[in-house]
Amino acid sequence: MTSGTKTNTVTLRYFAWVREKIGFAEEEIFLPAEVATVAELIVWLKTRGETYQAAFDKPEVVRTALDQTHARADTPIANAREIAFFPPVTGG
Amino acid sequence: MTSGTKTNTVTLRYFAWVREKIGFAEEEIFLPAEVATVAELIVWLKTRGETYQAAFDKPEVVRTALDQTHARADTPIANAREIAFFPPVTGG
Amino acid sequence: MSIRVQTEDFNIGTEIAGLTGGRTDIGAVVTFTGTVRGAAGESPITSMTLEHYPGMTEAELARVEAEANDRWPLSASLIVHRIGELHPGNNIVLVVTASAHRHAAFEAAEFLMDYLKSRAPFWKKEARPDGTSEWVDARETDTAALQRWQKSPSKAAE
Amino acid sequence: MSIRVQTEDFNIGTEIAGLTGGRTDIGAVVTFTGTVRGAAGESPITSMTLEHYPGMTEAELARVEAEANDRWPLSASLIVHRIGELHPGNNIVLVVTASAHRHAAFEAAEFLMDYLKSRAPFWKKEARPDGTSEWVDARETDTAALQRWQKSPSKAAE
Repeated sequence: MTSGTKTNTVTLRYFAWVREKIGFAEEEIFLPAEVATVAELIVWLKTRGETYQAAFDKPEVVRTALDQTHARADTPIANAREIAFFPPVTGG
Repeated sequence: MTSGTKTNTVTLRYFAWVREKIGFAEEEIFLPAEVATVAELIVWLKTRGETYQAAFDKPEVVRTALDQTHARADTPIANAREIAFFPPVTGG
Repeated sequence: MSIRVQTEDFNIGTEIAGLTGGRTDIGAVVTFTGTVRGAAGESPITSMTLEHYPGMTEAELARVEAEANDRWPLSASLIVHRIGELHPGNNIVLVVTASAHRHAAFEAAEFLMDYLKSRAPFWKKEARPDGTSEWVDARETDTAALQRWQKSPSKAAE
Repeated sequence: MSIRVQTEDFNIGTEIAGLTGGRTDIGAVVTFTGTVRGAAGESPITSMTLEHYPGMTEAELARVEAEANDRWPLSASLIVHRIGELHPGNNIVLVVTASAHRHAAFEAAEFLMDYLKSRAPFWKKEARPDGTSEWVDARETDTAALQRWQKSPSKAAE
Protein backbone atom coordinates (compact mmCIF):
# COMPACT_ATOMS: atom_id res chain seq x y z
CA MET A 1 0.00 0.00 0.00
CA THR A 2 1.48 3.35 -1.05
CA SER A 3 0.44 6.60 0.57
CA GLY A 4 -2.10 8.46 -1.52
CA THR A 5 -4.07 5.31 -2.35
CA LYS A 6 -6.35 4.85 0.60
CA THR A 7 -8.15 1.55 0.48
CA ASN A 8 -8.71 1.18 4.22
CA THR A 9 -11.41 -1.08 5.47
CA VAL A 10 -13.43 0.71 8.16
CA THR A 11 -16.29 -0.43 10.33
CA LEU A 12 -19.35 1.82 10.27
CA ARG A 13 -21.66 1.69 13.28
CA TYR A 14 -25.13 3.18 13.56
CA PHE A 15 -27.13 3.90 16.72
CA ALA A 16 -30.69 4.83 17.74
CA TRP A 17 -32.81 6.26 14.88
CA VAL A 18 -29.82 6.38 12.53
CA ARG A 19 -29.55 2.59 12.96
CA GLU A 20 -33.29 2.16 12.44
CA LYS A 21 -33.26 4.18 9.20
CA ILE A 22 -30.19 2.40 7.82
CA GLY A 23 -31.71 -0.97 8.78
CA PHE A 24 -28.70 -2.55 10.49
CA ALA A 25 -26.22 -1.69 13.25
CA GLU A 26 -22.86 -2.27 11.63
CA GLU A 27 -21.10 -2.80 8.28
CA GLU A 28 -17.61 -2.93 6.86
CA ILE A 29 -16.76 -0.73 3.89
CA PHE A 30 -13.76 0.10 1.77
CA LEU A 31 -13.25 3.80 2.19
CA PRO A 32 -12.85 5.40 -1.27
CA ALA A 33 -9.64 7.39 -1.69
CA GLU A 34 -11.52 10.64 -2.36
CA VAL A 35 -13.32 10.57 1.02
CA ALA A 36 -11.13 12.55 3.43
CA THR A 37 -13.52 14.02 6.01
CA VAL A 38 -16.65 13.05 7.92
CA ALA A 39 -18.75 15.37 5.72
CA GLU A 40 -17.37 13.75 2.57
CA LEU A 41 -18.14 10.29 3.95
CA ILE A 42 -21.76 11.30 4.54
CA VAL A 43 -22.07 12.63 0.97
CA TRP A 44 -20.67 9.35 -0.34
CA LEU A 45 -22.92 7.21 1.89
CA LYS A 46 -26.00 9.04 0.57
CA THR A 47 -25.15 7.79 -2.96
CA ARG A 48 -25.61 4.22 -1.69
CA GLY A 49 -29.40 4.21 -1.52
CA GLU A 50 -32.62 5.44 -0.02
CA THR A 51 -32.03 4.17 3.51
CA TYR A 52 -28.79 6.17 3.69
CA GLN A 53 -30.53 9.21 2.21
CA ALA A 54 -33.18 8.92 4.91
CA ALA A 55 -30.64 8.51 7.71
CA PHE A 56 -28.57 11.48 6.54
CA ASP A 57 -31.46 13.60 5.32
CA LYS A 58 -30.37 16.33 7.76
CA PRO A 59 -26.66 15.57 8.11
CA GLU A 60 -26.17 18.49 10.54
CA VAL A 61 -28.31 16.62 13.08
CA VAL A 62 -26.25 13.42 12.94
CA ARG A 63 -23.29 13.15 15.30
CA THR A 64 -20.11 11.23 14.46
CA ALA A 65 -17.39 9.49 16.43
CA LEU A 66 -14.04 8.37 15.00
CA ASP A 67 -12.61 5.46 16.94
CA GLN A 68 -15.03 6.20 19.79
CA THR A 69 -14.11 9.88 20.08
CA HIS A 70 -16.51 12.70 19.14
CA ALA A 71 -15.69 14.22 15.74
CA ARG A 72 -17.01 17.08 13.61
CA ALA A 73 -18.05 17.31 9.97
CA ASP A 74 -14.64 18.67 8.97
CA THR A 75 -12.62 16.17 11.02
CA PRO A 76 -10.22 14.19 8.76
CA ILE A 77 -10.98 10.49 8.80
CA ALA A 78 -7.27 9.70 8.55
CA ASN A 79 -6.68 6.13 9.74
CA ALA A 80 -9.85 5.66 11.79
CA ARG A 81 -10.85 1.98 12.10
CA GLU A 82 -14.38 2.55 13.41
CA ILE A 83 -16.73 5.37 12.43
CA ALA A 84 -20.05 5.76 14.25
CA PHE A 85 -23.12 7.81 13.36
CA PHE A 86 -25.84 8.62 15.88
CA PRO A 87 -28.38 11.26 16.99
CA PRO A 88 -27.55 13.85 19.64
CA VAL A 89 -27.19 11.92 22.90
CA THR A 90 -30.04 11.81 25.42
CA GLY A 91 -28.72 9.84 28.40
CA GLY A 92 -28.62 10.83 32.06
CA MET B 1 -49.31 48.06 83.70
CA THR B 2 -49.27 51.35 81.77
CA SER B 3 -47.42 51.78 78.53
CA GLY B 4 -44.08 53.51 79.05
CA THR B 5 -43.26 51.51 82.16
CA LYS B 6 -41.79 48.30 80.86
CA THR B 7 -41.27 45.75 83.57
CA ASN B 8 -41.46 42.65 81.37
CA THR B 9 -39.99 39.43 82.56
CA VAL B 10 -37.90 37.87 79.81
CA THR B 11 -36.02 34.59 79.57
CA LEU B 12 -32.39 34.90 78.53
CA ARG B 13 -30.79 31.84 76.92
CA TYR B 14 -27.12 31.27 76.23
CA PHE B 15 -25.51 28.77 73.87
CA ALA B 16 -22.05 27.32 73.09
CA TRP B 17 -19.15 29.44 74.37
CA VAL B 18 -21.48 32.27 75.43
CA ARG B 19 -23.17 29.77 77.77
CA GLU B 20 -19.80 28.53 79.04
CA LYS B 21 -18.58 32.06 79.82
CA ILE B 22 -21.84 33.06 81.54
CA GLY B 23 -21.81 29.81 83.51
CA PHE B 24 -25.42 28.72 82.97
CA ALA B 25 -27.82 28.17 80.08
CA GLU B 26 -30.86 30.20 81.08
CA GLU B 27 -32.14 32.87 83.44
CA GLU B 28 -35.17 35.09 83.93
CA ILE B 29 -34.68 38.83 84.27
CA PHE B 30 -36.80 41.93 84.66
CA LEU B 31 -36.02 44.03 81.65
CA PRO B 32 -35.26 47.61 82.85
CA ALA B 33 -37.42 50.27 81.22
CA GLU B 34 -34.43 52.04 79.65
CA VAL B 35 -33.34 48.93 77.69
CA ALA B 36 -35.00 49.21 74.27
CA THR B 37 -32.67 47.40 71.83
CA VAL B 38 -30.45 44.34 71.74
CA ALA B 39 -27.33 46.56 71.92
CA GLU B 40 -28.68 48.30 75.02
CA LEU B 41 -29.45 44.96 76.66
CA ILE B 42 -25.85 43.83 76.13
CA VAL B 43 -24.53 47.07 77.69
CA TRP B 44 -26.80 46.52 80.68
CA LEU B 45 -25.85 42.83 81.04
CA LYS B 46 -22.15 43.77 81.14
CA THR B 47 -22.80 45.81 84.32
CA ARG B 48 -23.88 42.59 86.03
CA GLY B 49 -20.44 41.08 86.57
CA GLU B 50 -17.24 39.62 85.17
CA THR B 51 -18.82 36.56 83.55
CA TYR B 52 -21.10 38.81 81.49
CA GLN B 53 -18.17 41.07 80.63
CA ALA B 54 -16.26 38.02 79.40
CA ALA B 55 -19.19 36.70 77.36
CA PHE B 56 -19.84 40.07 75.72
CA ASP B 57 -16.21 41.19 75.51
CA LYS B 58 -16.62 41.51 71.73
CA PRO B 59 -20.36 42.12 71.44
CA GLU B 60 -20.15 42.34 67.63
CA VAL B 61 -19.25 38.63 67.54
CA VAL B 62 -22.28 37.53 69.58
CA ARG B 63 -25.48 36.77 67.66
CA THR B 64 -28.95 37.35 69.07
CA ALA B 65 -32.39 35.87 68.55
CA LEU B 66 -35.66 37.42 69.77
CA ASP B 67 -38.33 34.78 70.27
CA GLN B 68 -36.28 32.34 68.17
CA THR B 69 -35.83 34.70 65.21
CA HIS B 70 -32.46 36.19 64.25
CA ALA B 71 -32.13 39.83 65.38
CA ARG B 72 -29.54 42.60 65.03
CA ALA B 73 -27.94 44.97 67.54
CA ASP B 74 -30.42 47.73 66.71
CA THR B 75 -33.51 45.48 66.75
CA PRO B 76 -36.07 46.75 69.32
CA ILE B 77 -36.71 44.19 72.02
CA ALA B 78 -40.37 45.24 72.17
CA ASN B 79 -42.39 42.45 73.77
CA ALA B 80 -39.98 39.56 73.20
CA ARG B 81 -40.43 36.77 75.76
CA GLU B 82 -37.19 34.91 75.04
CA ILE B 83 -33.85 36.46 74.09
CA ALA B 84 -30.96 34.19 73.12
CA PHE B 85 -27.25 34.97 72.76
CA PHE B 86 -24.86 32.69 70.90
CA PRO B 87 -21.75 32.59 68.68
CA PRO B 88 -21.99 32.55 64.88
CA VAL B 89 -23.53 29.21 63.95
CA THR B 90 -21.35 26.32 62.75
CA GLY B 91 -23.72 23.50 61.89
CA GLY B 92 -24.04 21.57 58.67
CA MET C 1 -41.13 19.07 52.98
CA SER C 2 -39.75 17.60 56.15
CA ILE C 3 -37.29 18.46 58.92
CA ARG C 4 -35.74 16.37 61.68
CA VAL C 5 -33.18 17.01 64.42
CA GLN C 6 -31.98 13.77 65.99
CA THR C 7 -29.11 12.03 67.80
CA GLU C 8 -29.39 8.78 65.79
CA ASP C 9 -27.82 8.22 62.38
CA PHE C 10 -29.78 8.35 59.12
CA ASN C 11 -29.84 6.00 56.13
CA ILE C 12 -29.73 7.87 52.83
CA GLY C 13 -31.36 5.10 50.78
CA THR C 14 -34.25 4.84 53.24
CA GLU C 15 -34.74 8.61 53.29
CA ILE C 16 -34.80 8.85 49.48
CA ALA C 17 -37.24 5.93 49.27
CA GLY C 18 -39.49 7.67 51.80
CA LEU C 19 -39.57 10.83 49.68
CA THR C 20 -39.83 9.37 46.20
CA GLY C 21 -41.34 5.88 46.66
CA GLY C 22 -44.30 5.27 44.36
CA ARG C 23 -43.98 8.66 42.63
CA THR C 24 -43.40 9.04 38.89
CA ASP C 25 -43.32 12.84 38.67
CA ILE C 26 -39.73 13.08 39.95
CA GLY C 27 -36.86 13.05 37.47
CA ALA C 28 -33.97 14.21 39.66
CA VAL C 29 -32.96 13.60 43.27
CA VAL C 30 -29.94 15.33 44.82
CA THR C 31 -28.57 14.45 48.23
CA PHE C 32 -25.93 16.22 50.28
CA THR C 33 -24.34 14.43 53.23
CA GLY C 34 -22.01 16.28 55.58
CA THR C 35 -19.64 14.08 57.58
CA VAL C 36 -17.16 14.55 60.45
CA ARG C 37 -13.59 14.81 59.19
CA GLY C 38 -10.78 13.31 61.24
CA ALA C 39 -8.80 16.53 61.33
CA ALA C 40 -9.48 20.27 61.49
CA GLY C 41 -6.68 21.63 59.33
CA GLU C 42 -3.55 20.08 60.83
CA SER C 43 -5.06 19.06 64.18
CA PRO C 44 -6.61 15.60 64.51
CA ILE C 45 -9.93 15.48 66.32
CA THR C 46 -11.28 12.58 68.37
CA SER C 47 -14.91 13.64 68.53
CA MET C 48 -17.28 16.48 67.74
CA THR C 49 -20.23 17.53 69.89
CA LEU C 50 -23.14 19.34 68.31
CA GLU C 51 -25.24 21.68 70.46
CA HIS C 52 -28.36 23.39 69.13
CA TYR C 53 -31.21 25.69 70.12
CA PRO C 54 -34.30 23.48 70.34
CA GLY C 55 -37.33 25.20 68.86
CA MET C 56 -35.39 27.84 66.96
CA THR C 57 -33.52 25.16 65.00
CA GLU C 58 -36.73 23.66 63.68
CA ALA C 59 -38.20 27.12 63.00
CA GLU C 60 -35.11 28.24 61.03
CA LEU C 61 -34.88 25.01 59.04
CA ALA C 62 -38.59 25.28 58.19
CA ARG C 63 -38.07 28.89 57.01
CA VAL C 64 -35.08 27.86 54.89
CA GLU C 65 -36.99 24.95 53.37
CA ALA C 66 -40.02 27.14 52.63
CA GLU C 67 -37.74 29.66 50.92
CA ALA C 68 -36.23 26.91 48.72
CA ASN C 69 -39.72 25.75 47.79
CA ASP C 70 -40.64 29.30 46.80
CA ARG C 71 -37.62 29.60 44.55
CA TRP C 72 -37.57 26.20 42.83
CA PRO C 73 -40.30 23.77 41.72
CA LEU C 74 -39.46 21.00 44.19
CA SER C 75 -41.43 17.76 44.34
CA ALA C 76 -40.06 16.96 47.80
CA SER C 77 -37.34 17.98 50.23
CA LEU C 78 -35.87 16.82 53.49
CA ILE C 79 -33.38 18.13 56.05
CA VAL C 80 -32.02 15.84 58.79
CA HIS C 81 -29.43 17.21 61.23
CA ARG C 82 -27.79 15.21 63.99
CA ILE C 83 -26.90 16.52 67.46
CA GLY C 84 -24.82 15.14 70.32
CA GLU C 85 -21.42 13.45 70.20
CA LEU C 86 -20.17 12.30 66.79
CA HIS C 87 -16.91 10.75 65.61
CA PRO C 88 -14.75 11.05 62.50
CA GLY C 89 -16.52 9.47 59.53
CA ASN C 90 -19.98 9.88 61.12
CA ASN C 91 -22.81 11.61 59.29
CA ILE C 92 -23.79 15.11 60.50
CA VAL C 93 -26.40 16.40 58.08
CA LEU C 94 -28.50 15.19 55.17
CA VAL C 95 -30.29 17.35 52.64
CA VAL C 96 -32.44 15.74 49.93
CA THR C 97 -34.17 17.63 47.13
CA ALA C 98 -36.35 16.14 44.40
CA SER C 99 -37.65 17.85 41.29
CA ALA C 100 -38.77 17.11 37.74
CA HIS C 101 -35.49 18.58 36.47
CA ARG C 102 -31.92 18.37 37.66
CA HIS C 103 -30.92 22.03 37.88
CA ALA C 104 -33.73 22.81 40.34
CA ALA C 105 -32.72 19.85 42.52
CA PHE C 106 -29.02 20.79 42.47
CA GLU C 107 -29.54 24.47 43.12
CA ALA C 108 -32.08 23.95 45.89
CA ALA C 109 -29.79 21.49 47.69
CA GLU C 110 -26.87 23.91 47.53
CA PHE C 111 -29.09 26.76 48.67
CA LEU C 112 -30.41 24.72 51.62
CA MET C 113 -26.86 23.90 52.74
CA ASP C 114 -25.62 27.49 52.37
CA TYR C 115 -28.54 28.83 54.39
CA LEU C 116 -28.46 26.06 56.96
CA LYS C 117 -24.74 26.70 57.59
CA SER C 118 -25.27 30.42 58.16
CA ARG C 119 -28.65 30.54 59.88
CA ALA C 120 -29.56 27.31 61.66
CA PRO C 121 -28.52 27.50 65.36
CA PHE C 122 -26.07 24.61 65.65
CA TRP C 123 -22.61 24.83 67.21
CA LYS C 124 -19.75 22.36 66.96
CA LYS C 125 -17.17 21.66 69.63
CA GLU C 126 -14.15 19.58 68.64
CA ALA C 127 -12.28 17.36 71.10
CA ARG C 128 -8.54 16.81 70.55
CA PRO C 129 -6.38 13.79 71.40
CA ASP C 130 -4.72 15.77 74.26
CA GLY C 131 -8.08 16.05 76.04
CA THR C 132 -8.72 19.70 75.21
CA SER C 133 -11.74 20.84 73.24
CA GLU C 134 -12.60 23.94 71.30
CA TRP C 135 -15.64 25.55 69.69
CA VAL C 136 -15.37 25.65 65.92
CA ASP C 137 -15.09 29.16 64.46
CA ALA C 138 -17.60 30.22 61.82
CA ARG C 139 -16.05 30.50 58.39
CA GLU C 140 -16.18 33.73 56.39
CA THR C 141 -16.62 31.64 53.24
CA ASP C 142 -19.98 30.38 54.51
CA THR C 143 -21.30 33.93 54.73
CA ALA C 144 -19.88 34.68 51.28
CA ALA C 145 -21.60 31.55 49.94
CA LEU C 146 -24.96 33.05 50.93
CA GLN C 147 -24.51 36.20 48.94
CA ARG C 148 -24.69 34.61 45.52
CA TRP C 149 -28.31 33.59 46.23
CA GLN C 150 -29.35 37.21 46.70
CA LYS C 151 -29.02 38.17 43.04
CA SER C 152 -30.94 35.59 41.09
CA PRO C 153 -32.94 32.46 41.87
CA SER C 154 -31.25 30.48 39.11
CA LYS C 155 -27.57 30.19 38.32
CA ALA C 156 -28.50 28.23 35.19
CA ALA C 157 -30.28 31.31 33.87
CA GLU C 158 -27.28 33.60 34.30
CA MET D 1 -12.90 7.20 40.38
CA SER D 2 -15.20 4.55 39.04
CA ILE D 3 -17.60 4.00 36.13
CA ARG D 4 -20.21 1.32 35.48
CA VAL D 5 -22.78 0.69 32.74
CA GLN D 6 -25.29 -1.96 33.78
CA THR D 7 -28.83 -3.25 33.31
CA GLU D 8 -29.42 -3.90 37.03
CA ASP D 9 -30.54 -1.26 39.53
CA PHE D 10 -28.16 0.43 41.99
CA ASN D 11 -28.48 1.10 45.72
CA ILE D 12 -27.38 4.60 46.64
CA GLY D 13 -26.54 3.80 50.26
CA THR D 14 -24.38 0.86 49.23
CA GLU D 15 -22.58 2.93 46.60
CA ILE D 16 -21.84 5.75 49.06
CA ALA D 17 -20.60 3.26 51.66
CA GLY D 18 -18.31 1.70 49.05
CA LEU D 19 -16.77 5.09 48.26
CA THR D 20 -16.49 6.59 51.72
CA GLY D 21 -16.44 3.62 54.14
CA GLY D 22 -13.57 3.82 56.62
CA ARG D 23 -12.39 7.19 55.35
CA THR D 24 -12.19 10.28 57.58
CA ASP D 25 -10.85 12.78 55.02
CA ILE D 26 -14.25 13.31 53.39
CA GLY D 27 -16.53 16.08 54.65
CA ALA D 28 -19.10 16.26 51.87
CA VAL D 29 -20.84 13.70 49.66
CA VAL D 30 -23.23 14.74 46.89
CA THR D 31 -25.35 12.28 44.94
CA PHE D 32 -27.46 12.84 41.87
CA THR D 33 -30.04 10.25 40.85
CA GLY D 34 -31.90 10.54 37.57
CA THR D 35 -35.18 8.64 37.37
CA VAL D 36 -37.75 7.80 34.68
CA ARG D 37 -40.74 10.12 34.80
CA GLY D 38 -44.20 8.78 34.00
CA ALA D 39 -44.86 11.40 31.35
CA ALA D 40 -42.93 13.32 28.71
CA GLY D 41 -44.66 16.69 28.80
CA GLU D 42 -48.34 15.81 28.38
CA SER D 43 -47.85 12.27 27.03
CA PRO D 44 -47.72 9.39 29.50
CA ILE D 45 -45.01 6.81 28.85
CA THR D 46 -45.15 3.12 29.72
CA SER D 47 -41.44 2.32 29.44
CA MET D 48 -38.12 3.74 28.33
CA THR D 49 -35.38 1.80 26.57
CA LEU D 50 -31.79 2.97 26.83
CA GLU D 51 -29.36 2.12 24.03
CA HIS D 52 -25.68 2.96 24.24
CA TYR D 53 -22.39 2.62 22.36
CA PRO D 54 -20.37 0.01 24.27
CA GLY D 55 -16.75 1.02 24.54
CA MET D 56 -17.25 4.66 23.66
CA THR D 57 -19.63 5.10 26.62
CA GLU D 58 -17.00 3.95 29.10
CA ALA D 59 -14.30 6.01 27.33
CA GLU D 60 -16.42 9.20 27.41
CA LEU D 61 -17.46 8.75 31.03
CA ALA D 62 -13.82 8.17 32.00
CA ARG D 63 -12.80 11.37 30.17
CA VAL D 64 -15.58 13.34 31.88
CA GLU D 65 -14.65 11.97 35.29
CA ALA D 66 -10.94 12.72 34.73
CA GLU D 67 -11.86 16.28 33.76
CA ALA D 68 -13.89 16.71 36.98
CA ASN D 69 -10.96 15.42 38.99
CA ASP D 70 -8.66 17.93 37.30
CA ARG D 71 -10.99 20.79 38.16
CA TRP D 72 -11.98 19.97 41.74
CA PRO D 73 -10.16 18.31 44.66
CA LEU D 74 -12.33 15.19 44.80
CA SER D 75 -11.71 12.41 47.32
CA ALA D 76 -13.81 9.96 45.30
CA SER D 77 -16.32 9.85 42.47
CA LEU D 78 -18.62 7.36 40.81
CA ILE D 79 -20.85 7.23 37.73
CA VAL D 80 -23.36 4.38 37.26
CA HIS D 81 -25.64 4.42 34.19
CA ARG D 82 -28.32 1.84 33.47
CA ILE D 83 -29.22 0.51 30.02
CA GLY D 84 -32.10 -1.61 28.68
CA GLU D 85 -35.80 -1.31 29.45
CA LEU D 86 -36.81 0.85 32.40
CA HIS D 87 -40.17 1.91 33.80
CA PRO D 88 -41.55 5.09 35.37
CA GLY D 89 -40.02 5.60 38.82
CA ASN D 90 -36.94 3.46 37.98
CA ASN D 91 -33.42 4.78 38.45
CA ILE D 92 -31.47 5.70 35.29
CA VAL D 93 -28.22 7.25 36.45
CA LEU D 94 -26.25 7.83 39.64
CA VAL D 95 -23.42 10.29 40.13
CA VAL D 96 -21.61 10.47 43.47
CA THR D 97 -18.88 12.98 44.34
CA ALA D 98 -16.99 13.22 47.62
CA SER D 99 -14.66 15.99 48.75
CA ALA D 100 -13.35 17.65 51.89
CA HIS D 101 -15.63 20.63 51.19
CA ARG D 102 -19.16 20.94 49.94
CA HIS D 103 -18.80 23.36 47.05
CA ALA D 104 -16.34 21.08 45.25
CA ALA D 105 -18.67 18.11 45.70
CA PHE D 106 -21.74 20.04 44.48
CA GLU D 107 -20.04 21.62 41.49
CA ALA D 108 -18.32 18.43 40.37
CA ALA D 109 -21.60 16.49 40.52
CA GLU D 110 -23.39 19.12 38.45
CA PHE D 111 -20.50 19.24 35.98
CA LEU D 112 -20.50 15.44 35.61
CA MET D 113 -24.23 15.42 34.88
CA ASP D 114 -24.03 18.31 32.40
CA TYR D 115 -21.17 16.65 30.51
CA LEU D 116 -22.66 13.17 30.69
CA LYS D 117 -25.95 14.47 29.24
CA SER D 118 -24.22 16.10 26.28
CA ARG D 119 -21.34 13.74 25.54
CA ALA D 120 -21.97 10.19 26.76
CA PRO D 121 -23.43 8.08 23.92
CA PHE D 122 -26.79 7.01 25.39
CA TRP D 123 -30.14 7.27 23.61
CA LYS D 124 -33.61 6.99 25.10
CA LYS D 125 -36.66 5.61 23.34
CA GLU D 126 -40.02 6.14 25.02
CA ALA D 127 -42.94 3.74 24.60
CA ARG D 128 -46.48 5.15 24.80
CA PRO D 129 -49.69 3.49 26.01
CA ASP D 130 -50.95 3.26 22.39
CA GLY D 131 -48.05 0.96 21.47
CA THR D 132 -46.02 3.54 19.56
CA SER D 133 -42.52 4.53 20.58
CA GLU D 134 -40.31 7.47 19.85
CA TRP D 135 -36.68 8.49 20.30
CA VAL D 136 -36.29 11.32 22.79
CA ASP D 137 -35.04 14.58 21.27
CA ALA D 138 -31.93 16.18 22.72
CA ARG D 139 -32.71 19.33 24.64
CA GLU D 140 -31.11 22.66 23.76
CA THR D 141 -30.94 23.47 27.45
CA ASP D 142 -28.51 20.60 28.00
CA THR D 143 -26.06 22.12 25.54
CA ALA D 144 -26.54 25.51 27.17
CA ALA D 145 -25.86 23.96 30.57
CA LEU D 146 -22.40 22.96 29.35
CA GLN D 147 -21.37 26.44 28.42
CA ARG D 148 -21.22 27.83 31.93
CA TRP D 149 -18.38 25.42 32.73
CA GLN D 150 -16.21 26.91 30.01
CA LYS D 151 -15.60 30.19 31.79
CA SER D 152 -14.45 29.32 35.26
CA PRO D 153 -13.88 26.15 37.27
CA SER D 154 -15.70 27.52 40.31
CA LYS D 155 -19.07 29.23 40.47
CA ALA D 156 -18.40 29.95 44.14
CA ALA D 157 -15.44 32.10 43.13
CA GLU D 158 -17.45 34.24 40.72
